[in-house]
Amino acid sequence: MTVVEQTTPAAPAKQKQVSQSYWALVWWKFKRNRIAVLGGILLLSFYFGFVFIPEFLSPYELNHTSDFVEAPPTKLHFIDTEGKFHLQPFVYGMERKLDFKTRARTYVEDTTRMYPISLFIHGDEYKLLGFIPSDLHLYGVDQKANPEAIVLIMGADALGRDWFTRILYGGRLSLMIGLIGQVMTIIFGMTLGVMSGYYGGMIDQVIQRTTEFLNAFPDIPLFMALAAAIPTFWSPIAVYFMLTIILSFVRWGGLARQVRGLILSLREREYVLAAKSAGASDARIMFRHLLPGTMSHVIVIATLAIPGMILSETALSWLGLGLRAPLTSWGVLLQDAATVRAIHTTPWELWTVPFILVTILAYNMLGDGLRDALDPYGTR
Amino acid sequence: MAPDMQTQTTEAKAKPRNLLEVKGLKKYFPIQKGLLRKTVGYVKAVDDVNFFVREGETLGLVGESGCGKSTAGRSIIRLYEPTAGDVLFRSRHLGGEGNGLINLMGLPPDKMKTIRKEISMVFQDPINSLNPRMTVSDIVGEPMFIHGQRMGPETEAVIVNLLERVGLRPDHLRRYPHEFSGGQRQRIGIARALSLNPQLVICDEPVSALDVSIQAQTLNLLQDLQQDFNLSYIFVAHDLSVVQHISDRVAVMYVGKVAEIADAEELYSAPLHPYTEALLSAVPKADPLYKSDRIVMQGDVADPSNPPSGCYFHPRCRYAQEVCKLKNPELRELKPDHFVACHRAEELKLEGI
Amino acid sequence: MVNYIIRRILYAVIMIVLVSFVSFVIIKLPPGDFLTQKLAQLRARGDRSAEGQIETYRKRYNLDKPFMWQYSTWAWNFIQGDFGESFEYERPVSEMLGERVTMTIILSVATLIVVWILAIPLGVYSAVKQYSMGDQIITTISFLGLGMPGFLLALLVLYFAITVLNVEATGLFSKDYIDAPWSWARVGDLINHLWIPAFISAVTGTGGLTRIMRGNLLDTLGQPFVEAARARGLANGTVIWKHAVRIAINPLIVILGSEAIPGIITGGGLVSIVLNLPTITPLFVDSLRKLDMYMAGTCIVFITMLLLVGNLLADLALAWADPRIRLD
Amino acid sequence: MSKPLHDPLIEVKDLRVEFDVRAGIVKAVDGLTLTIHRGKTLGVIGESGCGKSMTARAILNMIPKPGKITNGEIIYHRRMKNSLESQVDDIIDLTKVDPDGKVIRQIRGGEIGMIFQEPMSSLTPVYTAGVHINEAVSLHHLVPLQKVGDQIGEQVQAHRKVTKEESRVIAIDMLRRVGIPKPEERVDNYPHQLSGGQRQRVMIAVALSCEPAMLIADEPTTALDVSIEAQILDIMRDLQQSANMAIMFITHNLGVIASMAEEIVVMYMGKAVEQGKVLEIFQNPKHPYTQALLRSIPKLGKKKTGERLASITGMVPDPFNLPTGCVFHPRCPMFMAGKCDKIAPQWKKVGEDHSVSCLLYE
Repeated sequence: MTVVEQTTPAAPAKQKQVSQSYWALVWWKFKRNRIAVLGGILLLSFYFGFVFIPEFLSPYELNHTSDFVEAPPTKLHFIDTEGKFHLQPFVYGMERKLDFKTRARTYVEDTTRMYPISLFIHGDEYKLLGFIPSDLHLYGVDQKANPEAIVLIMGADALGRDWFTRILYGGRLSLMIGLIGQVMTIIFGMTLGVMSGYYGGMIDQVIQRTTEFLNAFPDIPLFMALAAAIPTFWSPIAVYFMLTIILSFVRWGGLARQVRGLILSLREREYVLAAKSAGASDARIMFRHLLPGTMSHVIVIATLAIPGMILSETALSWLGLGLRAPLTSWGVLLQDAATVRAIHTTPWELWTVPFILVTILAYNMLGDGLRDALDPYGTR
Repeated sequence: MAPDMQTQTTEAKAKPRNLLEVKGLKKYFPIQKGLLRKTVGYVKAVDDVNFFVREGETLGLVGESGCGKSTAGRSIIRLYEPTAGDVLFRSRHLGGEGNGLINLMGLPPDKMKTIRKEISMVFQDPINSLNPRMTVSDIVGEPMFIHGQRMGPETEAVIVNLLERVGLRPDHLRRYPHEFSGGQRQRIGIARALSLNPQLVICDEPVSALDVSIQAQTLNLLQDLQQDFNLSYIFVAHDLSVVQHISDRVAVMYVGKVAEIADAEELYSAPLHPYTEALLSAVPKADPLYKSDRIVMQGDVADPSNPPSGCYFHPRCRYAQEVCKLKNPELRELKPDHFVACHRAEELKLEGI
Repeated sequence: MVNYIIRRILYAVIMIVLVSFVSFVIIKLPPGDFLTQKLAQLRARGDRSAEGQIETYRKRYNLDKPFMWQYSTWAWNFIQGDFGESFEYERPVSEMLGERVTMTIILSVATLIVVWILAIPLGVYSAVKQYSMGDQIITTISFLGLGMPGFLLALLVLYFAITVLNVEATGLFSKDYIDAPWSWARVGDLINHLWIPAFISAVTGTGGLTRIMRGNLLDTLGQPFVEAARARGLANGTVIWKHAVRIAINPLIVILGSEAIPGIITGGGLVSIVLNLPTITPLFVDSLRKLDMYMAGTCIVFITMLLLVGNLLADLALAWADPRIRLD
Repeated sequence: MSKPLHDPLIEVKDLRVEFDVRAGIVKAVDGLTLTIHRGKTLGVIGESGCGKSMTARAILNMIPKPGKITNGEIIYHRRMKNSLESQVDDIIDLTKVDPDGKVIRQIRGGEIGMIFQEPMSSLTPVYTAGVHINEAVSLHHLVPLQKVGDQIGEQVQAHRKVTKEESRVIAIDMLRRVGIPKPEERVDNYPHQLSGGQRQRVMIAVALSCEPAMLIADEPTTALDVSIEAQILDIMRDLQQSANMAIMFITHNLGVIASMAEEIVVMYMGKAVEQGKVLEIFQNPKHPYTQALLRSIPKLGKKKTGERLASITGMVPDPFNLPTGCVFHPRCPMFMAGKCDKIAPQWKKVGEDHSVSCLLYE
């Protein structure tokens, strides 16, 4: 604190010739935090890859079943049996063997058949972004030439579907539910929080009591109870939207309380009084002076809360209370993977876990960096 | 109406008319406790305050922390809705009844908004009083925007003019508050207060947070502007020497009440209230030769939520008698234009500076 | 103080009534109930007397009565210690929950102790040696812990135990001790199993708390009273522990009540499901799926009760730790 | 006592304190030299950011990160308090001692006390007034022998720890001495139960409980009301007289310094620009900055209507980008082109006990 005394006077004014707005300063500070930038880049690429172009990134279509039931990941080779090096990686053909005694399936490589893996290969047809027809895939083996070949970098599930493809497609729902849910939470939470803090009185009382009640409810059990109440016969999409609404419904209370607290303190700031003394309307004070003051806080809270949403979806679906089978989300994938039997027989299905972890880690890295850059508490 | 007013002003040059009269102003903040937020008492921040401001003059409002001087200033323009009292104001835009004064209390919002053009405020904290997300042009232009002027070259010209008037450069227009020093920020605040061409500016401790050298610059600026724009000031501060310097008349407040009001020179040289005397004596003088018998007031400033009986100052007053414990003294005009709230004002011989 | 506790308890009772009522409503929301599911099952098995059996059940569990009657009867009995009967297991709920409540409390308290014992020294070290090598390492690990949800870590631990250690790391007791009466040997067995969930919660819970402790302490170390204490000639350690940490810990107690305890109870619940631990949550999830109404209602009431008691204890602890806070 | 009453206690020589922050290096204190004598009050005056607080912290070797003392020495003429080997004197360079070591910790609080600007936040909120005093007393345990010496045999228990009861007696006694009413009750009060003035008194009681040879007061009354300020200043003066204590009084308030100090150092941008006896400086200021400072404050009771204050033009310079030559030259009314912006001024004696650092006098 004593350092501040030494450094503040008039220092910034002369140094920067170009005026910097608050957000420009934030960006400048944020850029310097490498971990946070890394988190941001990871998230951008995840969202771009999983939400917009999973069809292109995956070698197969989501429901491309095959005979290779519960096959382990196929190994990529660069060196063939004769010790020759290939720049282009290849896979061997796979042969299924059934041990009649133990009733266990095993797969062995047939080194006589070699299938090169190519980039930008034509395969299953799909519609990019829902309307651009295409059959281009980032990688894969040529299906037309070798229909019996398959590449499963993360193994296959009980229907012989490529697990990596399923993870890519599952990311779309899981990532979006966090984002949409959080946007709804912000809308609910901010509106009610601002009203509660600015108007006070009865409105404040009602909103306060409601948030207290939501707080008293243990949140995961509340999710579970609410999710369990979704009728089983609803269409998967309806279930998805219902779940998003539930997620944001349970979470808005906390945000509303924080926004209310901020508004209460901002309301007494002298610049708000100055606007008031100039005759500004309630709407102007709320939207021009109070809300922008809470934005940095809200952004930080929201960024750090999204992983919680994603996890809630994952946990609920994993428990069988959220999204259900025809839909593919990371939680649904976990349902298959997370049994003692599955860990014994198909451990590669746990590949879903690292994807979830990296997403959550990236959000935390980003959020932590944003907190420093936005400096919501105004300590610097 | 306008020419009529002008002739009046010239005639009454000897003694300008009252621009503002505050009568019985009270602001109580409720103290709430418990689950049901039951009101268990009040902080009587402003408790029956009376004073007036003449056209073109500066009234200093001085007192120690918690005496209600800032609350009084803010209650006048209803930033805090007063609990009771009247604030009469001579508006240029709205005609008043009888003596030309209009009561701001209970004025409907649209009319109050008009009044806000004529009374503006300058705040204490050079960091807190400017919205960090707005440029100087937005900040200074905001009052004009609120009152219906759209941003354009014309408005911008006005803003540039204002900035130059307070000693800032036109190229500061697009900058943000954090790029300025404390003194410059205070100038931005002053430019904002002048943007609607007000008659009365309430300055709420405008120099308390500034360094000595910057404080002098700001005080000089305020004085110049008063001349140029024919402004009246209510100058709220705790520094007695600053208040003396800038004020024509001074009101001393103690625990929500006015103890004494008089012409600045008279108040400082011949105070009538023991609190004024003690306060003046307590101020450290920037003169090592000055050795006086300091009157050291004992104890702390009374608690406005639980003030003592009778005269609030009696527990710390060295002249206190029985009557002071029992009766609350009225503010009365002992000499022309010299008001005091003390039972013993006539008999006491008090020393000024 | 006593007044405050009484008021808080009253408040908690109101909350529990509300929560239990709302959960009953929610359980009743989906079409059908436990019996319709059961009927479908019996029919599928080709049981001829299905309809009759269902009718008996309906009578036995008062499912033919109106909703309000069901709720108020259950609530009235609940107060007297009768939590109703589980449809699924056809046993009194109290019998099934008894030990699980104890286990939940033991597990939560154990988690809490582990997390605090780790997080506070780590946070203090991290703040005092800000930007040092140690701080960087702790920060990185905290991030990993923050990003690691308990149930996923539990899955990974399970995977590791199965594939590498070749043991099944589930449950809280070995087979021999599951239904055995309490004895020292059983306690030993419990402790032997407890370390896995304790490890998981240590990894997942410590990260966040360490970060918070670090931030709080950094704020506190900048406070004038810390400088004043140092100017009094106190040793560095005394300044940090007696003055700074003592203050920086108070917000942690607030978090304990508002976030940590709920996090441990519910997050620990998910871990319990993976590891098949005998706590309340697995039973609760199961009863929700099966629409086992009285069981689910009782579970949620117990979970809420644990939360509210935890909250109250945290508030009392805060009032004890911080003289500025007055409870009235 | 045979020892001289007013010999030098602290000599600061060419002290430099620098902060290495991201935007560059800030010279918080830049070549400061001053002497503090036993039993006397030295006033340090200057505007915010002039380095006066850093000087105080440097004396206690408590420069906050990322600052450090880069040059100079602070000579402390230590006089052991009445320990058994009481006549041992010692000369210590405070810049050289380990900032967390035993020596400096004995000096902090025990021999040099300090009070701060913020009475609101200088006391740890969870401990009572008594705890704060006890802490200091039990650390510097030689002190109680003076205080309770008449009750217990002084010789025998020279190094004995103070018991709890004794410590409490001392605490109550100290609170009484700084004028806190009902000290028996206040000793058990937490800081939030005390008013601002009372908290500052507790701080003074803590600082004085070990009878230090010197008290550093860093803007001790800035946050207080005038009536309370007057009380606190009175207490400090009384205590100084009774204990022959040196005071380093830091403030920006010229009024306070005029009534407290015997000698004054005027600081600007980390440098001392003028020093001397208080009367000299107030009546015959030499440096244009001091002159301007004195003219820029409104004087109580000397009002002429419409009078303008003499103000210092311009603003405090950017600490990363200090002016060349004399740091004050861009704001100086006596600026001499080609000289002030080129040559750094040296100290010049302009009277007995009065020197100035300005090219006008060279």
